[in-house]
Amino acid sequence: MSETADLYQAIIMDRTKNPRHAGKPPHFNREGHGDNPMCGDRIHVYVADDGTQVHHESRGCAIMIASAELMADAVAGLTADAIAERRKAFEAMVTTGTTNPTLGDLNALSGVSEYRSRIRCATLPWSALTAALEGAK
Amino acid sequence: MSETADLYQAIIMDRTKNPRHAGKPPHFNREGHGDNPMCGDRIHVYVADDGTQVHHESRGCAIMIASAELMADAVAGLTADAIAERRKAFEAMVTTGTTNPTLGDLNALSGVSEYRSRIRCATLPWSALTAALEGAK
Amino acid sequence: MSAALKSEFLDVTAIRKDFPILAQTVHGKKLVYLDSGASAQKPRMVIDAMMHCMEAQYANVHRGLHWMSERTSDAYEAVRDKTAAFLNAASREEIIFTRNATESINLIAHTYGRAILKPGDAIVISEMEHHANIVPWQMLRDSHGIELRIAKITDSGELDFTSLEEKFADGKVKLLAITHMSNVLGTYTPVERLAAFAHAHGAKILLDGSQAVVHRQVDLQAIDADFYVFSGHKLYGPTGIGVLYAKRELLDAMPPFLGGGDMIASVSYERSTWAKPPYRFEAGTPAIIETIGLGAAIDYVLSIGFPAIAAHERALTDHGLATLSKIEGLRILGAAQDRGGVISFTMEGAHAHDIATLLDRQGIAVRAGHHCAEPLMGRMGVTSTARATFAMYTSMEEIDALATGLLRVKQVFA
Amino acid sequence: MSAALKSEFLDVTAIRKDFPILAQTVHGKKLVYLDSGASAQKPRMVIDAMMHCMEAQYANVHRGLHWMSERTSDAYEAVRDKTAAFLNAASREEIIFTRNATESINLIAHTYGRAILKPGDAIVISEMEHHANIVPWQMLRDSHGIELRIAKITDSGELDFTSLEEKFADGKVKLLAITHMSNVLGTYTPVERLAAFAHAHGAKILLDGSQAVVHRQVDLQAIDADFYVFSGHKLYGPTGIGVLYAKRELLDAMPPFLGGGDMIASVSYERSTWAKPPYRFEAGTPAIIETIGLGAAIDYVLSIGFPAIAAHERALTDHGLATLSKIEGLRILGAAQDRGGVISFTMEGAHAHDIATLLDRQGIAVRAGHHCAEPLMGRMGVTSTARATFAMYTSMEEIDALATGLLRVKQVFA
Ligand SMILES: Cc1ncc(COP(=O)(O)O)c(C=O)c1O
Ligand SMILES: Cc1ncc(COP(=O)(O)O)c(C=O)c1O
Repeated sequence: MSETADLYQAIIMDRTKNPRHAGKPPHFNREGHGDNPMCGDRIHVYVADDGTQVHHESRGCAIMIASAELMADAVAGLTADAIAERRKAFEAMVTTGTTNPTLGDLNALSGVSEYRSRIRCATLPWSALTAALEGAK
Repeated sequence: MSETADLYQAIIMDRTKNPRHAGKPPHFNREGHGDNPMCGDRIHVYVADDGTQVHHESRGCAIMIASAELMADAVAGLTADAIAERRKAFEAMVTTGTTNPTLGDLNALSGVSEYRSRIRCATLPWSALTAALEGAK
Repeated sequence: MSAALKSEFLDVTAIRKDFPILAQTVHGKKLVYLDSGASAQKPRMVIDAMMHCMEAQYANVHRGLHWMSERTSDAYEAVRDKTAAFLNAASREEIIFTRNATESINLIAHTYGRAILKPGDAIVISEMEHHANIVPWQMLRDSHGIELRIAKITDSGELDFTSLEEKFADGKVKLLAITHMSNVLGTYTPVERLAAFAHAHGAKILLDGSQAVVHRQVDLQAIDADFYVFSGHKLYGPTGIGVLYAKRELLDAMPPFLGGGDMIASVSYERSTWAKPPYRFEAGTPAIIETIGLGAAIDYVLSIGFPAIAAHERALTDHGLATLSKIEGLRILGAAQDRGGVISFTMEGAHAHDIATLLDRQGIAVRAGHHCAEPLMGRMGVTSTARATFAMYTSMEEIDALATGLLRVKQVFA
Repeated sequence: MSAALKSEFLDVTAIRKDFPILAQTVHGKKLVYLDSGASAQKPRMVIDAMMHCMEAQYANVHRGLHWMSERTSDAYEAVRDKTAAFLNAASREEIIFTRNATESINLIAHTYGRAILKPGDAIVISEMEHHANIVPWQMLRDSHGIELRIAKITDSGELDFTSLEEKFADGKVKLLAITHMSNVLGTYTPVERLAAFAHAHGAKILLDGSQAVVHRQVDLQAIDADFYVFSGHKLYGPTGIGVLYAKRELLDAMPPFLGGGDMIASVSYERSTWAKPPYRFEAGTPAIIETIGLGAAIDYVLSIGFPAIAAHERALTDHGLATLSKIEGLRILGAAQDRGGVISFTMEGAHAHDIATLLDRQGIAVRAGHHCAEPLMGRMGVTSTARATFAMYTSMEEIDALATGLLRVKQVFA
């Protein structure tokens, strides 16, 4: 089904079906929430501060879940500043569709740029993560 | 100015400029009011019962004033029932544009049928007269 | 591909030619537009009527004495007659033009709701309402002390009359506000019975006809509806125009909604007086061009005829339900006895968003989300669904295309 | 006939070709449309944009994930950007789409008026307001205990600043709601000065831009306006679409107006939460096709350019005032220093209705009546007037035709 290859790449389907960071972890320092009122999707993000480990509880589409998974991979061990920077680069990439070598696997989501209303699915985990990092401990 | 002859016939212009029934009479038994909110025009009709003599105080266009004048001519001495009938015939005539021999001079107003928003100008005096006749003495 | 474009009831090929947009392609595929329940496409006749208005016969209405204004007023008011006849209202004065069904319901909540209903009165809605028939009543509840009660639906998506009777038991209910056809489940409600029920309990009935009016003949006098609302854009007409029907005696008692030109009898700083219905409820310059477009849409629908439209859509729905229910892992919401061409579904392992995007890639437009009926999603145990909706121009082939498309989605998510 | 179709500022002949309706005849005479102040005619570009939407790119907005819906949402939202730029608003979120200026003002009265203003607060309007800027405040006064004060105008039709200061003296005034250009007198109000005045007195300012926005560049940040409203149909756009601008901080604090789809963040029976501005104020399916038409109208106006439009209309107005004031027995209302192309007049012995009808017979469309400004009629000592209004497509010849037509009216009524 070639017409979907651009968006639903193997890595996205794999991480949606076999998430590695899903579920509430036994131990965490911060948490944050994201909602998409258009469809009722939601994500709750848990952050363990020591070396930034991210977990998520998600109810949403493949794009959102894969994005949460790839985000968790991508921010592991980063500082808050580095995460903020990565988020900016990620949002630019999914909006423009231009992949960015520094983003690694996250580039698998570049196809959403063609689906304006799906961009929000891809960025929702990052909003929730930001909420977690900005919220009180 | 031939293009106006149909509506502004000589009799209309004459009765507008030289009304015979204008002003509050010294003696009357009933009165009634008519308003056209679209333009702020208004007419107040006074009826002396004995033989139905109609006077009017009008603030309005040539069509309304001429219509009030011709109405006063046309209903002089008639019973309330006869007036109601005449009103019906008049309204049919100004709506359809088909003159009606029984209406005499009132037929001069048949041209308003072509100006839908002016029909109200021609019928307003009749509404005020009806209000007067239907109101309490 | 099955049955092709022929239908026993309609010449679908000919009808499709009347809708220019149906010839478009999307992602290089033929457009298969199965989102008419959100908004229908427009036939040439509607487009032409609006163009003609703008090119040859336009001016503001009601306030002008000149030819263009009088003719435009005539054309505008003729649509009021046409709409009254279309719904079999008792009189043209019972038809008020609004922006859409949403504004129509809000108008009732603001006027009838605030001036006639009293704090302590109750309003009943059902579990299968669109947000447009929930939120205005919540706002009235919160500002005006009205109680809002929710009548349950059954698992098959029909109104639960036992629950309805319970809600009415204490005699406080003054208004039943309920959909005539669910935009998620396709359920038609038994409106004659509901009107009789409400009236027997001393309540008025408001019907949200947004979906129903598109698919079957509505006879408001036979139903004995007190209020009825719909949007032009779902009835193959333009956006920006909606309809509110209310019985004359109700309108007469209702204060105005918005203030401004055209809705007044006279204005002075101390006190203004209001025009009679329907004008009392149409403040400012109305949607003239769109009203004329709505008139053309009604003409178009009537030229095809509801018997044919309803029969064709019945066949489409039967075919759709049969075909889709064969797809393993696909769950169709609702199974009302009396249902129309709305099929909402979920698919095991695939989120509605992903279904919609993958179908779109194949040129197939379906909707995904909560369909402005969040509480109903909760009731049905889902958070969102994909939804295909049918119109008079929908063909059997398009339903087969949907089924094929869904099998491909299944492959991706297998 | 004078100056002909040439203008120093505009190619009127070319512009007229863009407006198909201007080629029409009325009663066998060339249409001379001098009623643009009530509603303007539509250029080809606007008609084409609406047609294109209906023929090639249409679906409901915001709620769809499919191609047609996304593209239509993009086109709809692009008009928000365009409108924000057109008015020089600080951000696109400050632009709310309504049906017309009337609804925009009512929206403010219902939300800002009921939720932010307190009983005992006062609102000031002027003696030259349209009913749309009177009646909503009367309704608010009567339902919410707000005081309504009327600032006087001078005999020449300008705002009387002494009166305005008096009205503000006790510090109770929280809102000044005033026209940016009178639809009867043609007067422009000094909006920068008024905004500074209102702000210095702790009040907000709402400007009714229905007339002004058509004729000159409006820079809302330079004016420092709090609220600004106008209608698409006077700006060469379609009916059914209006604009409300409000500063972001005000919108953020305002509760919603109408409830329904699109304006919510989440809905549950107990409690719903609202979307952020501008969506909080746009309930239900918006006027999609009309918004796209408005976008084309803005493009069209900008393609001609306000410097040229304003200069051309200035010349028309000068010529109109000079020509008409030569007619004996004709009285022109208002003589503001800063005035635009609106000339209201009375004629000795001839009622405004009769003037309009007699002119119509000659193909000339003017308006007659109180122009939805009954209190202003009283202030000027008249009950109704005839009114000619000019647009970018108005030619000098048409003004001469009006003068000739009026001389004929005079003959009839001599
Ligand atoms: C100054 C002014 N304000 C408000 C309005 C109301 O505009 P609309 O009828 O489009 O709401 C008009 C036009 O009629 C106007 O000229
Ligand atoms: C059942 C129902 N009610 C109300 C509405 C609201 O219609 P609109 O958005 O045109 O106001 C819709 C459509 O969205 C609907 O399907």
